[in-house]
Amino acid sequence: MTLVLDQVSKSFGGLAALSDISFKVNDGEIVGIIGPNGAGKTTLFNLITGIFPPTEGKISYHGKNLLGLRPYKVTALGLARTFQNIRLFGHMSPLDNVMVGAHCRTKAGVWRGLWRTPAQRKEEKSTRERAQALLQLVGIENDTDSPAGSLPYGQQRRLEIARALATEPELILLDEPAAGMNESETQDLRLLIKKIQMMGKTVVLIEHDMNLVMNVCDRLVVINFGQKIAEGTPAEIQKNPLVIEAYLGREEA
Amino acid sequence: MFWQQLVNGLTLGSTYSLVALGYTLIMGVLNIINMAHGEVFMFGAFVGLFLVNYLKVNIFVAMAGAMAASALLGILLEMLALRPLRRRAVSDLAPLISTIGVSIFLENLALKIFGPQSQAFPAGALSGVQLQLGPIRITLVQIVILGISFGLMFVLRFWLSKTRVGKAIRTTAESIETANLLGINTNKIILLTVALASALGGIAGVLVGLSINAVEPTMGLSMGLKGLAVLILGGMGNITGAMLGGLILGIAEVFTVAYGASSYRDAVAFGIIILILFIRPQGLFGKRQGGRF
Amino acid sequence: MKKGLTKWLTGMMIGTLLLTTAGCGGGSAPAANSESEGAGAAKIGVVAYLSGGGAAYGQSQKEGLDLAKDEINALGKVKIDLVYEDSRGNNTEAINAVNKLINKDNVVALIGPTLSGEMFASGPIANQSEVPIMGTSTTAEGITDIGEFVFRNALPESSAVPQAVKMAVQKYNLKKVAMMYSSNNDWAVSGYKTMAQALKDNGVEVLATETFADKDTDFSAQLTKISSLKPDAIMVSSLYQEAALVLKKAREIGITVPFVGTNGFNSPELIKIAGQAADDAIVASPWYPGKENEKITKFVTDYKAKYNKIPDQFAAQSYDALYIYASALEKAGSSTDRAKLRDSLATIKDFQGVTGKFAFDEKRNPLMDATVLIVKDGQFTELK
Amino acid sequence: MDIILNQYYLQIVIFVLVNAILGVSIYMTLSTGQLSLGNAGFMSIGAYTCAILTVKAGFPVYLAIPIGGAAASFISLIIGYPALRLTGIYLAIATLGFGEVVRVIILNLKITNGALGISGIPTLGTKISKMLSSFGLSRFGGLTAQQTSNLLVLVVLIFILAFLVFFCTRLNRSRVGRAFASIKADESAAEAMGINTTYYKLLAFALGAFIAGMAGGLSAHLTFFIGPKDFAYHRTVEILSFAVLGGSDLIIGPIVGALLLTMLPELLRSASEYRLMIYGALMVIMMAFRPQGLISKETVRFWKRKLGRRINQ
Repeated sequence: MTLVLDQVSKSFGGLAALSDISFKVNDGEIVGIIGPNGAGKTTLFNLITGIFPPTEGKISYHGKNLLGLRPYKVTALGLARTFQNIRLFGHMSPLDNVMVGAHCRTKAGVWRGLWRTPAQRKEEKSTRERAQALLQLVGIENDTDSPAGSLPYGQQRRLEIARALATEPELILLDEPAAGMNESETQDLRLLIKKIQMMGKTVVLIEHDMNLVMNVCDRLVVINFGQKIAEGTPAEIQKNPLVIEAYLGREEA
Repeated sequence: MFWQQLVNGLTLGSTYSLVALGYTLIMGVLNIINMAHGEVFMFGAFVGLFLVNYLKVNIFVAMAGAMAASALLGILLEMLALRPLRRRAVSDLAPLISTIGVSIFLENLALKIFGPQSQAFPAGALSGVQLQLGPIRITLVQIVILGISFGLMFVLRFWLSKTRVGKAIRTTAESIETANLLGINTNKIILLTVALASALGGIAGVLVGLSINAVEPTMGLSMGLKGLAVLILGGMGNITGAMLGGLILGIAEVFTVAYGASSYRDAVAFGIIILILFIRPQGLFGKRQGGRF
Repeated sequence: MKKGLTKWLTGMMIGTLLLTTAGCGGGSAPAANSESEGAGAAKIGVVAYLSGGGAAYGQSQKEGLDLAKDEINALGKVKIDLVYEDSRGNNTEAINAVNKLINKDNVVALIGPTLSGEMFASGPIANQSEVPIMGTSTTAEGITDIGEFVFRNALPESSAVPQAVKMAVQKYNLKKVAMMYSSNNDWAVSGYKTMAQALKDNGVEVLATETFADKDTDFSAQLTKISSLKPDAIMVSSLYQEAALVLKKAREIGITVPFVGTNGFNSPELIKIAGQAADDAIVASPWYPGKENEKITKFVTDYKAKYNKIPDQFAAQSYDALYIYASALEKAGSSTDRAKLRDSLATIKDFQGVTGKFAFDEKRNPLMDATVLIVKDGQFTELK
Repeated sequence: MDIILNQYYLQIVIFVLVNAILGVSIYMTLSTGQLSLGNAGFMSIGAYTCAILTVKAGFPVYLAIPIGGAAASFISLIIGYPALRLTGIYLAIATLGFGEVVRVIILNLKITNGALGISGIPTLGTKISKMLSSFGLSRFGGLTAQQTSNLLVLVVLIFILAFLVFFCTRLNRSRVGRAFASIKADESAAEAMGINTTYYKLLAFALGAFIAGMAGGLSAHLTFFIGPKDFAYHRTVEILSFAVLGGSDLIIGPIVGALLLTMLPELLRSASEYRLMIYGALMVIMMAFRPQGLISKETVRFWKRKLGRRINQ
């Protein structure tokens, strides 16, 4: 069992952002988390990655309790993420952005970096090659002169995924990767997510683009006003009355 | 002895509060620490001195003149140093560095114009009279300072909460962009705030100049750093915090000298800056800033 | 990539070096050792604290020196021209000023710098370059130990303060006193140490020692604490600005005992700021404008005519310093030979200056007698 | 050749190099986006530790200077750990407060001799020439003792500065440098990418303090005397102005800033009372019109492209 959320809730002061959320994510699955804006989806990601602790409930990953772990420790455990509003390292080149992702997988410190020891040079070469491979995977050619901040929007989204993949995660959390993408870019994204699954990784996806979600995800979790109202395969969810009401509202009887 | 030291602490503290009010106002609205406020305070003192010594003006008119001159200096400061920074997305350190530059400029300008000598208000201007209340001895000027600083605090609080302009200032304090959207001419409001804060610095300059009777160009730096400590102690941008913070710092310094070692007096103000920022960054009365995300 | 880095790095280094030397080389052609300056005029460099917080002291020194220069050149026995450099009371800049005067302006001797700290920093450079340097206001201990070429005509605290303390102890028969000094000013701290020693020699008990900092303006806490101990007198070591404020505050909270001060007290500014509160302030100083001596009265009248204020001890001691150099130059007979000037300086005996009879001892410190003064209704008068 | 040997210019170049090293110290902390105004405090710790070791304990200079740096670095860890929760102006003000507290402590300690400071510090030059003469090569050509010692000091300082530039360039291209740059760009995103931001911010803080401490030790041995007054608020502002004028994107920025601002007083010797006014005005103008400083990534890229085009034309 990869990721287990057990009765997790989070409130900021009086406002209950999430209450009593429990669901599991199995290895190799693609799980979609959907729900109207402000339902608490990104808050859920922030709880999982340790940005702030839940008010109640437990989150475990491969049986290991995530509560109290600093975000970088969560990432080291193999749980990478992207952000709803892109947070790339704007002034650094695309290649450097991805190489930063490999940070927790490499060891060279100040001393080895300074004298360029053989071990450091080898590690640097392999990080560079792996980063280039990831850039090809997400379809960005690396021209070091233009900083990441000046790339077109779609490419920045994909660069963020490449950077997350550089941390060699087993589970990757994508926060609205398709936001602001046109038809063909969303199509490429679908193929990319499938490729990531083929690499044996588990994907948890927050997304509003329904036809992307419906045909890429194995299972869905629906959250509305901070509560889990449904869970199941895309087919079941489409027919679930609670979900329809949450999205389309009830006809006036 | 304890009561006299307490009074000493309060009078010293009230001068710090008066200086800190100007800091807090700018910090509250623009989220900027105006490092040049100490120098505006010094300029106010010199203008007051000039009016009293050369134009033989009565002390209260001199105070008004000092407030006007400092307000003008504040407007210049805002137009030249702060406004250009808002035009482009610059890090929040830029105003700090820019106002440090202004403070050096003003200190040396004052050294050039007024000369390095420390000058004094003539004896007659208010400072001589002394009152004896039981064991405590307090001069009239110190009472005036206590009165004016508390008075200004209430006036400021009332003005900010009740009047239309006050509300406009507080909306700009929340966020300049939204205030703009709501049709508030934020540039005018910011200019007004800086002018008001500098006027407060001006009157503080005259009053402190009267009570210590030594006005010289380098007094801006030490008073400025003390005002900064009060700003942080009281809570960034919190007016009551500035008032009480000033009194607390004054008493802490006096009691360090009276009961501890007088040579560690300066360490009190800076020690407070470090301790408060570590333990309670929002200060004693400030509200918690937003979380990391 | 490796080659690119080292090439770029060395390029940068050479660039910085050339930039700096070219930058300052362009300033003015360095007259290395040429004899080209004015016919026989001795060029003396002056390093003084002319701008910044303590500029008042540097400026009175300049005024004293200018007055002396005009008089000496009028006499015609020796011609002197002065080159001023501002050290802003900062050690690094004092070093740069001394270096410039020695190596670029090629001066034969130096006067200054104003603060003892600056002398400790720049004195060794003058000494190594074998150029005589005379401090006129550097009273800290150990200044002349820097080297053979370092002189001073500022009466060190160690001779003036004990006279003031002895006189005060006898006159007011002091048993218990309190002490105050400015702890971040090297001049004040060494004055305090000498004063404490003098008190011990006279068997006077020190009830409390309070400190403050230069530019402090509030002394209420220290003075309230001291007044509760009821001392017979208060000994203060600081510059006149803070000393005046201490006096004012003390009189304000009802302390009437006499004050004894170190050199810092001895300036007309003390009376100007403290006003009436300065009464009963005692200080020993070599300079006393009120003394009946035609050399002093002439100096005071000329100074007042030129700068319309009474000369303070900084002006007086610089004035004398230039006259000492003038007589040494006369004896040495050359206006460019630094070593000869140093030797003739060391042998100056019974020189009669505005600060009284003067001679250098073997350690190049001044042997002067100090008069003990007391402020009485706004005037420094001699304490008999 | 005569210009090089003239002691006045030699001394200025030496002060330029010491200030350039200080510029590198503030660049180091700025490389993680942290503005520390405590560099004058670390410099004073380094200067006093080093001076006390050489004057009172008779340590050799080449040992005392690194120890001074290490002492400053050690104390930066103690103050740094709690300070790192702060960012932006709060960190700047806290470190400014730290610098002033260090000054007050130095004023009151017996060993640091309070306001009297420590005098009679043996000059770097004499120490080095004594060391060299023990190896038998005491006098080069016709130079006087003064000139040889100054030239030797110049060579040592150039070597130290060159090593620091080499250190920073190598660091920037390594994993640690990337971690610094990512923290500077977006600290929370860097942490989400698996970087222990506290560790790396502390590392940058300690490296900056080490360099400032070493610069303190060096300057102590150049001015024979150090006192608390030399490391007060104005010194911090001076170091800051190097980075502000030169720009803090690249290592060359603060060095050029230090070069220009140390030369300014000598070029303006005649109008020296206006000099500080010009400093102040310069900082305001730089912040208003070129906050990234004279030399930034764009300038380097612009020149590379310009020069590149001319070379292959």
